[in-house]
Amino acid sequence: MDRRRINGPAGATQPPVFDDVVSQGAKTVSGRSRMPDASRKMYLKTGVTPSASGSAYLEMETSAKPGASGLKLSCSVHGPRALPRSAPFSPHIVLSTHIKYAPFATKQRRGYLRDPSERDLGIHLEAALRGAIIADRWPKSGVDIIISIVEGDQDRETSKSQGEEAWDMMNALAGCITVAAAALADAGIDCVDTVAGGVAALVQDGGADSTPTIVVDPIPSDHAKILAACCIAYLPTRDEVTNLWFRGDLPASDMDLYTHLVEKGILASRNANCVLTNCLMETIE
Amino acid sequence: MTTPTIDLPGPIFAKLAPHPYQLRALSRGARTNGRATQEPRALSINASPLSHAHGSALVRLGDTTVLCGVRGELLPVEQIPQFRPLGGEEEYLEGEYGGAGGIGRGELRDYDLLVPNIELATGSAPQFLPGVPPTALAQTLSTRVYSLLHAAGLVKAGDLRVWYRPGEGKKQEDGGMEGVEQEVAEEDRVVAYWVLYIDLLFLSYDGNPFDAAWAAVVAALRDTKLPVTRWDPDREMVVCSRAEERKLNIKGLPVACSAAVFMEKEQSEAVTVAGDGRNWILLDPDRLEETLCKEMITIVVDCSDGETRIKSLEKQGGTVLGRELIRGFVGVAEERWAEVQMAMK
Amino acid sequence: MTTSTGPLVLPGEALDPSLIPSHPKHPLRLGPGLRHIPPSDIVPTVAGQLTTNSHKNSLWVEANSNRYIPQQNDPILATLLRTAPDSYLLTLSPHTAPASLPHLAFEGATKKTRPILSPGQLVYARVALANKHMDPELECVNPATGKADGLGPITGPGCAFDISLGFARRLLMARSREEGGVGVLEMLAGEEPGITGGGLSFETAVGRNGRVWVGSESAATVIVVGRALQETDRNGLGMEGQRRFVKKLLREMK
Amino acid sequence: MTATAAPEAALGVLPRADGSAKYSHAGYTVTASVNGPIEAQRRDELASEAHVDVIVRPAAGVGGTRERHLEVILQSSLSQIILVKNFPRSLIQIVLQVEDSPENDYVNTKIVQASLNFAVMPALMQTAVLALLSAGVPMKATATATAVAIARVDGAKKITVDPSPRDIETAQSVHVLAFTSHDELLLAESEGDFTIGEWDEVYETAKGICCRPAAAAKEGMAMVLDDDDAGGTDMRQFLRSTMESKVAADLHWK
Amino acid sequence: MPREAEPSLNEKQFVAQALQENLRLDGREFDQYRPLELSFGDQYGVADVTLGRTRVLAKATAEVTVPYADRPLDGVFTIATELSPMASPSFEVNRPTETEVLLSRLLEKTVRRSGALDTESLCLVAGQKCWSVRVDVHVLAHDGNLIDASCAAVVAALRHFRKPDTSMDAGVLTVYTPAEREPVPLSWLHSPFCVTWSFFGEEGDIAVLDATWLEEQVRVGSCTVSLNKHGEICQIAKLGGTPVDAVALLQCTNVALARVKEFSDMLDAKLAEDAKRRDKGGFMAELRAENDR
Repeated sequence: MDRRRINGPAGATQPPVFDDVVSQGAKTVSGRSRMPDASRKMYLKTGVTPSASGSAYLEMETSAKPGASGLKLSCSVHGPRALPRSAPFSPHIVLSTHIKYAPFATKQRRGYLRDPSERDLGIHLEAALRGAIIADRWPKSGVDIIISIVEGDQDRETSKSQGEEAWDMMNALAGCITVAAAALADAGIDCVDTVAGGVAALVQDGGADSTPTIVVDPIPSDHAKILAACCIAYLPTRDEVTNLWFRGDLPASDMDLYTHLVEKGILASRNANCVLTNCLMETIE
Repeated sequence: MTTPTIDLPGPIFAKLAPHPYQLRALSRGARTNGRATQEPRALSINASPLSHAHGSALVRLGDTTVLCGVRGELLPVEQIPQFRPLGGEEEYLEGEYGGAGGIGRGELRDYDLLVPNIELATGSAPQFLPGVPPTALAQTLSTRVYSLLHAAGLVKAGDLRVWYRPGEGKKQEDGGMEGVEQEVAEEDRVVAYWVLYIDLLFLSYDGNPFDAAWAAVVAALRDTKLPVTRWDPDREMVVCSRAEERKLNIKGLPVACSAAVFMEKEQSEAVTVAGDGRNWILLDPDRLEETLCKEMITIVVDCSDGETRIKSLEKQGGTVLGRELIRGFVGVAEERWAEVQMAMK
Repeated sequence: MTTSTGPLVLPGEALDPSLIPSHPKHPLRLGPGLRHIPPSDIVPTVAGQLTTNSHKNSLWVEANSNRYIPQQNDPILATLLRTAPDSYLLTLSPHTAPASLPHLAFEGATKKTRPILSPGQLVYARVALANKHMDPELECVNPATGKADGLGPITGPGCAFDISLGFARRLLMARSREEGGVGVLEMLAGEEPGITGGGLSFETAVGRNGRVWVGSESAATVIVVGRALQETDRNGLGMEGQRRFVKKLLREMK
Repeated sequence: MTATAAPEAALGVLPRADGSAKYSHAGYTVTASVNGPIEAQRRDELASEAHVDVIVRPAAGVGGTRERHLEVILQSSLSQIILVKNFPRSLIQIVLQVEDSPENDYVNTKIVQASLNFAVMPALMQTAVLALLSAGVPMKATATATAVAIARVDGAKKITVDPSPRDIETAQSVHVLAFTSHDELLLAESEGDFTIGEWDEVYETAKGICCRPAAAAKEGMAMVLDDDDAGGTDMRQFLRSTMESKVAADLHWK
Repeated sequence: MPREAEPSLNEKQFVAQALQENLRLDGREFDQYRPLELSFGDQYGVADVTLGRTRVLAKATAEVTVPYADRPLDGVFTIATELSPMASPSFEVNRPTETEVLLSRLLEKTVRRSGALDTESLCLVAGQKCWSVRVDVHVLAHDGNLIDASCAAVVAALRHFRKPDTSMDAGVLTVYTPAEREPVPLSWLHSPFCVTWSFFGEEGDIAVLDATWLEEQVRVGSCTVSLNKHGEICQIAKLGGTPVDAVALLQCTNVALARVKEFSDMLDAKLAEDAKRRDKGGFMAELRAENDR
C-alpha cells in the first residue's frame, strides 16, 4: 500500500476475461502485410515538451490486427546540468536514462513502480546513446533522458501466450533509441552522428519444417514463430553499431544467418534514421 | 523591489528577477506570456487516442499536455471485505450518482471503485524528474480529482455493478436492511463491480495542471466503453463479451476554471494592512506565474442544464479574493465552460 | 509605579489610541510583541497584556513563551557545541542555529591566554549582536570596561534547569521579589523570617534563554533550589504557594 | 461528543513543545504542537522568510494523499497570517494530531486508507492558530474557521453549521470557510452541488460565526456558550476568551 | 535534520554525581514512578497516558479484511508506532529513528507475541475474512521512558476497545454498524506491562525506574522487563550498555512485578469507572439502534 498514491480497493481486481479467449487458447496469426525489408510507417515530432531542454514524440503506424496498437513514445531530455556536489568527479557527461511504461500502455495494467524489464530497457538505451554523444564536451555535468511508453507495441496477452515478451521489448527499445536521439538533437547536445534503432527477426511462418526467413521491424502477432531477433543501435555515417541486443537461437545449418540478421537489423535502423533526419531537417527549416 | 532601469533581454530579466519582470509586463497591460489577465489558453481535447484503455483522452492546454487513460477491472464482491448486499434493486436505485444527492456516500466511495492517480514525474518539466515518489503537488492533484469525482457524482454506481439474474426479470418485493439476513441464492444479486483505474500522465507541464487534468478525466470517462458482462454460474466468474460494449452514463459536464493572484509586493508581508499594493487575477496561470503567486482559486461549474451549478470551489493562500471577486469569478468560469464544452464535441 | 497594564491584545488588533503613552520629551519606544506599520499604525503581533511605561514612554506586550529569540544585551546560558577557528559555537536553545562566541571575547583574553573550553561546557554570556539575517554573536566581557562582570564559562558543582522565558525575565528583574513575584530564592537562602531550615548557600545565574544555573557544594541544595524554581514557574505559584512548597522541600531535606 | 457542544480548548498541553493546544469541537478533537523558529533543513530553507511546515496525522491508520492535501491548504493559509518575514532561513513546524473525529454510527469506517473528511479542516485550522498563539509566534492576524453544510430535507433547504458525518453524507454541498481577524476571507473550500446564491448564504452564516463584531460579543461571556444553529458559536469571542485565560494564568504574578 | 539537543557537560556530571548521593533531580526515589495518569476518550479504544511530562495516546481500531495466506485461521493484529515531530523536532515522518524501532520492537514482543490478544477470535470466515485490529501509538510529548508509557497506553486502549458485532448465517457474513448493534469487546487473554530500568555509574550499579529524558541521556545502560500481574515474564531486553550484575537484574524483576500489579489494578479500576460513565450512553445507543430498525 503506497501512502503517496490513491490505492483503490484492498481486494484484488481482475482484468476482464472474454468469452472467446476462454475457449480457444491458440493464437491467431494475422500474417505479415509488408515486404520483408519494409519497416512500418513512423511519425516523429520534436519539441512536444517545451519546458524540457529537448523532447520528441514517436508513433508507429498501427498494425492491422485489432487490439494490438502502435508504439507511442514520449521522450524529454533535461540538461546538461551541473552534477550535485555529492556526486564524484566525472570527466565526461553522465547519462541517466529512464524508461517507464504508462499504466495504460499495455493490456495488463502496469504499476507505477519501475519493473526489471523497464530497467533493462533503460540500460540498453544508455549503452546505445553513450556511443553517439560527444561526452567529454560536458565534464562534471549530467543529462536526464526520460521516456514514457504511452502505448506498448503489442498487446501483452498474445506475447504472454507466446511467452516471449522480449520481442516486444526489442521493438520498444528500437523506438526508444530513435526518439531519444531526436530529443537529444532537439536539446542541442552534440552527437557524433544521429543514432537510430532497428529490429530484425528470423521468423518461421509456414509450420515447423518450413525454411525461416528474415524480416525487419517484426510484429510478433504477424508471425507463427519468431526464432531469433536482434535490436541494433546504429550510426549510419560512421557505420558503427553502438548497441546490439540479440535473443533466440539460430539453426546451426546456416553459419551466415547471424550476420544476415544483423545486416537486416542495420537496414531497419537505417529506415528509422531516414525518418529521424527528415524530422530534424524540418525543424531546422 | 523596483523595476531596473537597464533594459535586459526578456529571458534573462525573467530568470534574474521574475517578479519585477511580470510586474513590468502587467503594468504595461499584458502578462509575460502575452495574454490578457482574463485570457485563458486554448484547450484542445482529442478523444480515445489509446487502444488498450477502455476510455482515454489527450488534453492540451497551451504547453500543458496531459493524457488520461481509463481502464476497468473487475472486483468480485467476495473480494470486498466490508461488502454488504443491499436489498432488491430498488435499494440500489436511490443514490445512483455517488448516492442520495449527498457526497461521500454509496458504493463508489465505500468500495473504492474510482481510482484516479496523477503522474507528473515524466520529465514533464525540469522540476518533475522520475525516480522520486509523488510530490506533494502530485498527491494534492490526485486527491482533488478523487474528491471531485465523488462530489460531482460524475459516474453512476449502477454502471459499475455486475448483476447475476437467475430468473431474468422477476424480482422480490423485499428490501431494507433485514433483507440482508435471509439472502436467497435465487434472488438477483450483485456479484462484482467494475473498478475504474483513471491514470493521468503529464507529458508536458506548463502550469494550471488541475484544469487540464480534470478536463482529461471528464473527456476520458465520456469516452469510456465497458464490455457487457454476464455471470457464468458454472465457472463462477464474470465473463465479458468482445462484441458488445456499453458507454458509461456520465452526468453533466463539470468544468474546472483556475486563476492565481499576482501581488504587486513580492512579499506577501503587508497582507491585511492598508497599502498592500495592486494585484492582478491571472486566469489559467502558466508555470512562471504559478511560482510568483501564492493565492489560487479553482471553481468547477456545470451549466449543462441551464442554470449554473457549482461543483467545487477552492480558494486558498491569500486574502485578496473576497466574496465579490469570487462571485465575479463565477462568471468567468461560465465563459470557460462554454469554451470547454465546444472542445469536448 | 510607572508601568500600567492594559487589556489583552491579539495579533493584528487595532490598539485603542488612548492606551498609547504620549510623553512630551522621550520618543515612543516599542517593546516586544508590537510592530510599527508606517505611517502610524502600531499593531500587536502576539497575544498578551498590553503594558505601558509612561515614564520611559514605552509600550510592549507582556506574554510568556518558551522559544528564545536572541536580543542584544540579553544575558544567556549557552551550551558549547564545537570550536571554530577563531570562535566557539554555542546553542542558546534546542534545534536553533548556533551562536558564535569569539575566542577573544573573554576578560583579558589574548591568543595565548584565551580560555580553552571543551564541547558541552556551559557558558554564561551576553548577546553582543542579534539580527534576523545573521546568527547571533556572544561575548563574555564588557567591551566598555574589559571586565567579565560575572560572565564566562561555568565551573564548579551545580546544574542548569529549564524555565519559561517569562520566569527568566522575572528572575532577572532588579527587584524580582517585589516586581517579579519570585520569593523562593530568598526563602531558601533563609532571608525570609518564619521559614526554618533555610540558610542554604548557593549561587544562581539566570539566562534570558530560559535556563537558570544553580551552583552549590551540596547536590541536595542544588536540587531543592532547582525544583523550587521549576515548580514556581510551571505551576504558577503565588507567594503563599511558594512559601508552602519551600517548607515542604526543606522538610524533605531533613 | 455531540456536534452542537460549544468548542473547548486548552493551551500548553504539551510541556516540551514551544507552543501547543488541544481543541475539541463538533466531535473533533485535535492536538497541535508548534516548534519554532528553529533551524530549517537545507532543502526547505527560504532565503527571505520562515518555512512553515504543517504535518497532519490521522488518529488511526497511516496518512495518505488526503492528509497531504490538507497540509498544503493549511500551510498556504497559515503562512499568510504568520509574520514569516521575521525569521529568514528558519522553520516553524506545526504538527496536528487528530485524536477523535465524530464517528458515523451508520457506517463501518475503513482505516487502512485513512482519508480525513475535509470537514475536519476548521478544527485543524483553529487548533493550529491556538497553538501558534500559545507559542507566541508573531502573527499579522488571527483566524477563525467553520464548516457549513446544505441539505435538502423534503424539498426545503437546510443549512447546518458544524455538520456531523451523517449530515455530510446526506448533504448536497459542504463548505469550509476561514476568515482573518480583519474579516478577510482567508480560505474557502466547497464541494458538492450548489449555486452561487447558496454559497452567499453559506458565506453569511460562516461570517456570522467567524467574524462577529466584538461589540456584539461584549454583551457578556454568554455568547461563548450560545450555540444555536442560527448564530452558531462566536468563534472570535471564543478565541479571545481562551487567550484571556491563558494570559491571565501566565501573568498571575503581576 | 535538526539533531536532538545534547545536555551540557555540567548537567550530565551533576545528574551522575547526584545519583551517587541517592538523589534525583525531581526528588524521586530510585524505584519511584512519576505519577501515571490514564484517561479514555469519548470513543471506544482511545487511551491517553501521561507519565510526568511524557504523554502517549493510543487508538485502537478494527476493520474486516482478508487474512494472511499462511495464517487463514488468524486475524490481523498490528501495532503502529510512528514518532512524529510532535514528540521532538528531531523526529521525522517516514524516517524511523533508533528510538522508534526499539519502541515498536518492544511493544511487538510484549503485547503481540505474548498473545495478549486472542488473534484466532478475530477470524470470521476461514481464509476469507477476518478482523484486522490496529493500534496506533502517538507520542505527544517525550520526557523519557516512552516504552513503559506506550505499553500501558496500548494495553489500555485494547482493553477499552469495542469492535463491531457480526453474524454469520447461510454463509453470509454481516458486519453490524454501531447503530444496529452495540459493538463488542475483544477477547483479551492477559495484560502485560513494561517496566524499564536505567543503570548509572561505572559498574551500572545504580538502578533507577522511569528515567526522565535527561536521565536517559546520561544512563550507561537500560533493561526493559515485560510481565503481567501473575508474574509471567513476556520478555526481557537489555540491549548493550554497561554489563549489569545478574543478581541485581533478578532483584529488578521482583520490584517490576510489584509495579505491574499496581498498573493492572489501576487499569481495571479505570475501566470499571469508564464503563459506569458510559452505561447511560450504551443504553442510548440501544435506543438509537431500535429506532433505526
